[in-house]
Amino acid sequence: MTKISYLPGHSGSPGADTLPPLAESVDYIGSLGKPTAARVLMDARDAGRVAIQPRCGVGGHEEMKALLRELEDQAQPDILTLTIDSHTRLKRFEQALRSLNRAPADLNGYPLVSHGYLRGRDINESVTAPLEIRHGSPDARILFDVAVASGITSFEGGGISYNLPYSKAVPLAESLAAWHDVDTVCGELAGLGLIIDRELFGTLTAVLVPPSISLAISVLEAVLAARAGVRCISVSYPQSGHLVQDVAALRAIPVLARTYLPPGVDVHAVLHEFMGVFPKKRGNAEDLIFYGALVARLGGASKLITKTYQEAFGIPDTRANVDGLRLADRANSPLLDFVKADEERVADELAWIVDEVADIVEPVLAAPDTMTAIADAFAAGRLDIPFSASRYAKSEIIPKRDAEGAIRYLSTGSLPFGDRTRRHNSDLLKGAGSTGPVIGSLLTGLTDDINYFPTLFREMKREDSE
Amino acid sequence: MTKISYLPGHSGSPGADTLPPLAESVDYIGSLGKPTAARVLMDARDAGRVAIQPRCGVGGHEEMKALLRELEDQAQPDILTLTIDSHTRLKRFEQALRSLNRAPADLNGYPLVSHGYLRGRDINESVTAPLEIRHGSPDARILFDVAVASGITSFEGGGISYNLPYSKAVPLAESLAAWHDVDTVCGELAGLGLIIDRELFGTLTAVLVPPSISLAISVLEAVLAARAGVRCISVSYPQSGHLVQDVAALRAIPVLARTYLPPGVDVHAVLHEFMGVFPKKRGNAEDLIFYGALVARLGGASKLITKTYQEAFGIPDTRANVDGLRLADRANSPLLDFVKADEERVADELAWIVDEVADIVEPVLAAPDTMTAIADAFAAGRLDIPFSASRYAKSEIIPKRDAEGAIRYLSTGSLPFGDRTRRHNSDLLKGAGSTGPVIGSLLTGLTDDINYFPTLFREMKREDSE
Amino acid sequence: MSHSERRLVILGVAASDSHAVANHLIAHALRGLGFEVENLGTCTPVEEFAQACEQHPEAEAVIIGSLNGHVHEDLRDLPAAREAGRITCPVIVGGNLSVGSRKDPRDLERLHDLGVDLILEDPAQLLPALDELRSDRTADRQRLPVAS
Amino acid sequence: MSHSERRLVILGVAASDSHAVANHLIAHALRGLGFEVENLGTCTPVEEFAQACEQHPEAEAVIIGSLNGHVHEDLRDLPAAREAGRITCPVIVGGNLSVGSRKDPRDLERLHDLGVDLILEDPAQLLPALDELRSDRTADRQRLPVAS
Ligand code: B12
Ligand code: B12
Repeated sequence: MTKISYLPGHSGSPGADTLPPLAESVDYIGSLGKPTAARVLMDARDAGRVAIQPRCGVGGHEEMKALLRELEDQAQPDILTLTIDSHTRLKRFEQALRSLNRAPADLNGYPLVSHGYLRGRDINESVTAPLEIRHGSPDARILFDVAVASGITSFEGGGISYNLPYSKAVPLAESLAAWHDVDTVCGELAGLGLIIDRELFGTLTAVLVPPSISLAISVLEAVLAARAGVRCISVSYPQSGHLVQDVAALRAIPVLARTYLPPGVDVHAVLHEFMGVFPKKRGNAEDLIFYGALVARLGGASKLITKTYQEAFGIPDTRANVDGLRLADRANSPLLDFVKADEERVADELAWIVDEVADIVEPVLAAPDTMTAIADAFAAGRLDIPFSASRYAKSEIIPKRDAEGAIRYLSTGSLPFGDRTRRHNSDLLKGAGSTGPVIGSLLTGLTDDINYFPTLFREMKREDSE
Repeated sequence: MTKISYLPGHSGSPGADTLPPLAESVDYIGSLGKPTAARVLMDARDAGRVAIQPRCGVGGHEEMKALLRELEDQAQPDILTLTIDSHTRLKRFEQALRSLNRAPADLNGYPLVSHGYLRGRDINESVTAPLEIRHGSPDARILFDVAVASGITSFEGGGISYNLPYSKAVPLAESLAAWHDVDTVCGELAGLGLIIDRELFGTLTAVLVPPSISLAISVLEAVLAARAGVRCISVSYPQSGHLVQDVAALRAIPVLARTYLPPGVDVHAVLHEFMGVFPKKRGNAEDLIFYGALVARLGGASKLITKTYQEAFGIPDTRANVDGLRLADRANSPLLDFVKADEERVADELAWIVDEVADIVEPVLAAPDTMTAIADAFAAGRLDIPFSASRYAKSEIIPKRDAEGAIRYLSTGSLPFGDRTRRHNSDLLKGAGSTGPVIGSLLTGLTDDINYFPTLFREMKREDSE
Repeated sequence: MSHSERRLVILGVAASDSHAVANHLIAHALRGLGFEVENLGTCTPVEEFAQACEQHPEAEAVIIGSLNGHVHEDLRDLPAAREAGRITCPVIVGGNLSVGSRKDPRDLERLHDLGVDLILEDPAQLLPALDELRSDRTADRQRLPVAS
Repeated sequence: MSHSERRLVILGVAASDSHAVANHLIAHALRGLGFEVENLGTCTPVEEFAQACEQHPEAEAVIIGSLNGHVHEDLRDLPAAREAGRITCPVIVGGNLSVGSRKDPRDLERLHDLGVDLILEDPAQLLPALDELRSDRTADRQRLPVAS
């Protein structure tokens, strides 16, 4: 890994040509006088509150600094984000640099590699909260090195979760190997006394992802990360929109961690506020934002990644981002202790989720080489995700919302589910007005499920009601 | 009443010299093409949502118009407010006019009488929501006439609730008579086909008002109003800050209406968001705003009057007012159906409240002349409020928060409570660490209770912990 | 302060203002400290303060609260009452001294211009302020403007 | 459209963009309408579209989705591919066509400048648009720019 870790910078990167040695970066982080992301997460969990974090990234350096400062000034998020642009994610550094030079506002994120680690440090020093890099890179090694050199203590992604939703033609073996390298450096850093928080992107393709798919893939990535030496793992889960299901899924995370991970690893549950099609009307979007935050609280999440009322339209402006953070933070109110989920139903749902995850992951973990087993399982459909961006997942499984809105499996594809699970899912879908996988109605049913919230808020009519 | 109804304008009022006949104003209101406040309240109740209304009033006419337009544009409140300045409330029209001419920004509300009804109509026409006049006038007759001529369909106040908290030396007999005149004109207007919503100011002195005091006084005012012909009565109740108590108090309103009012009167429960000492930190103030709105929903209120995060500092700017409205409206979210109060405790609390109210109001209603009986009862302390601004209430009762924060009676003064009620109150206070009415500790205890929310949010230390 | 000496203050809330709570508490607290408090309560015009001063020439101070933002208009007659020699003791004002949630220090200056001697934020400042005013007075035998 | 005639379109998502959902649904829907859909999926550079055109000279249109705001940079090579005669059929673009939540119509003009023929908002507009483009083509036997 040392070879990769100090890869010479790519052409055009103003500051990345020679990255400092790891130990220097560890010292630098110590000198910053701010907590690591891992520490912030631990403190939040101890205090029983949900740490709040925005999504945010713009192309220009000064613009990025101004954005973070304003977010911090106006909304005091616990952790800040550098969202990386789509070119950099796919190692299209040349395109990133061209946009940066010509029209930085055309970039949908901050091209950290192009800016280089000195600018990364400059950003780090201009805010008091620790930073996380949020991206979507099948191969994030260069980006990771620049991030560490920038003194950034949290890094999102994983060999499955940052491949399948984010690229078309990167074989899983490649992305798993690249992320193994990242995780190995995290292990080295832990040896040097610096714990990097590694968030796994359980959100996947974000749209109608069944909880057991999200959690199963996170379990596999977490096992790999822990083996490589990672000591702090955040398992993110995308809000489905169904209260009991979401609370159960979040609470399943510590249960799964106890089952599948060694004890020395600190695991946090993270909720990603609804990642699918957002309602357009501001009030409706805000209802959903608050609801998500409340779900995070009820599910015992350590952290919440927020959305904004502009979600349906495009990358939000700063003001909207501030408003989203503030609104979400209201769910941390001490006045809301009386708000409870239905504990019995949560326990029941949790048991089913844990069983489904076991069905999915245990055959893979039983194989001698986990990385190979993962790639093979995806090729065979024994692991799968809906709406894959990549050729390397089959997207055979068909999700469907039940009558109450929870996400179930209309078809379990080639997932290695037992009869019990299969029956449970089809029982649950009985009330959902599903006529089975007939092609036309399947599409309208799917579209309705995708547009669940705009429909719930009556911004749209159900297609199948026409 | 016709004499008073068309009182010649006072000196200096630009537009009020000759008010139009009632019938003309009724026609005018019909021509506005907007619903009355009474209709908006009915629709909200039918739709199961809480109508939202700001407090807002500034001195200048154009400034007032701009304020309302911006509130409507940004936050779409269901009903808008003209808050009247303190001079006008006390018929200090000369002082109001002087400030208006010299420094309108020095006024803490809109001096409608000084501006005159033509400007009132101009305001009415510039927004689509109906308007309410919110003030605090022991004798509101002139203001009411100008309001009706302005086409305003909701008018707050009452002979007790707009006297005792709002003036020092107006005998109750006078204010009751003045408000009888207002209510009588409402009856006339109902005869002409226009229902005026008459909101009673159950908030009273706002600080540590026991629910049964607030509701008892509203019952008495409501009985008088209904007798005078009022057909739509909003009973407002000030959030105490204790969930079960507040939900029970709001739900007691329809119960009390069925017991004490004739069936033809439409009665709405209205929550005034916490009216006491507000927390100073924005996030804490916002927590309280949202909590109040949730309480209104759980209590089945037809309407909520909002606060802003600037409450502790002064009259809010427009932006803060918009933010308060938007935040409160989130509690109307369809996603929060799962949030419930503890129904058993609410039912228990409600029964006690209704009993206490009965103890207080029934002796008064049994007397031959209700208005005289009210004035006599206040003189004797059989009716009472804490922290009276007026000499005509004894303020003998001493409120105290119990261990959970609900407002109880530490001393019931001369209220005609039975032993059962008295015992219940002292039982409830047993856990509250109260050492009985020793003067020094009484004051610190009271101060802690007044500063309940700043203390809860740790903006302040408890005085009695020093 | 020793319990033998008699100290009296005149307390009240400005003319257009009915906020009673702080007034109740301040009266209680000063009485607890041994003061005699002539509490005129809420909605008290300058004229009433002047009358109380005439009745109580021994008053150490007139203490006026104002919360509703109208203090300037409400104290409009203070210069006249001063000039006429009807209010000779120091005038202390406290509360929320302008309309709006952003405060401009010029609004406090305007109060000094009206003849207010001392502007306090916290009722806890009253006792030390009264003590200081009294020692100033005994020293100078005349009213001194005191900066806030 | 009669079921006998064969109609083929080339579909894909722009080079830096991995948003797959609309792409899946549009492919389904067009197939449901009887089209043959050569779906290149997400992250498809102009070069890949050009190759597909060469393989399928009968293609009625290239339909490109872009959600992530990068469409201009992602279609940067389109003019060259056009000039080289590698993409001759109409190019239709839809999705979220700039970064940010307030949209500037000039960003659509910039797309036309790159050689995009038609910009659509709603996938439901695809069928009528394809029909119209085809009748234009049969009429003129040449590609016409079509305003959006
Ligand atoms: C309770 C309350 C009421 C009650 C008062 C009941 C009663 N009779 O007492 C009711 C509901 C009736 C009411 C009415 C009005 N109120 Co009011 N009210 C409040 C509220 C919520 C709490 C005040 C209170 O009792 N606090 C507890 C006591 C102990 O503290 P305090 O009064 O804040 O005083 C502290 C200091 O100011 C200081 N202090 C006070 N007096 C003095 C005097 C001296 C000498 C000293 C040294 C210090 C001092 O010490 C106290 C302790 O720290 C405040 C907002 C808040 N603070 O949260 C608004 C507030 C004071 N009210 C306000 C207003 C404007 C009104 C109205 C004019 C209505 C309107 N336009 O909105 C009317 C007044 C009508 C009139 N004629 O005056 C504004 C003042 C605005 C401004 N200055 O810009 C406030 C700030 C609310 C707001 N944000 O708009 N109100
Ligand atoms: C799901 C989702 C994701 C998933 C995608 C999973 C996957 N592989 O498909 C994940 C989480 C991976 C993701 C990632 C990113 N996303 Co995204 N994502 C969304 C989200 C929430 C829903 C998109 C969706 O699936 N909708 C359902 C489908 C059916 O509808 P649609 O895609 O909106 O398309 C409609 C129209 O645009 C149109 N349409 C679409 N394509 C075409 C094509 C043609 C020819 C026609 C005619 C019409 C058309 O028809 C559809 C139906 O009306 C949207 C926000 C939203 N809408 O609520 C953001 C959004 C599209 N994403 C956005 C961004 C920026 C990203 C990222 C770059 C991360 C970032 N910087 O924030 C990465 C992309 C990385 C990359 N390399 O591209 C932005 C785009 C911003 C902008 N343009 O200003 C959005 C708007 C979110 C936001 N507000 O910031 N995303």
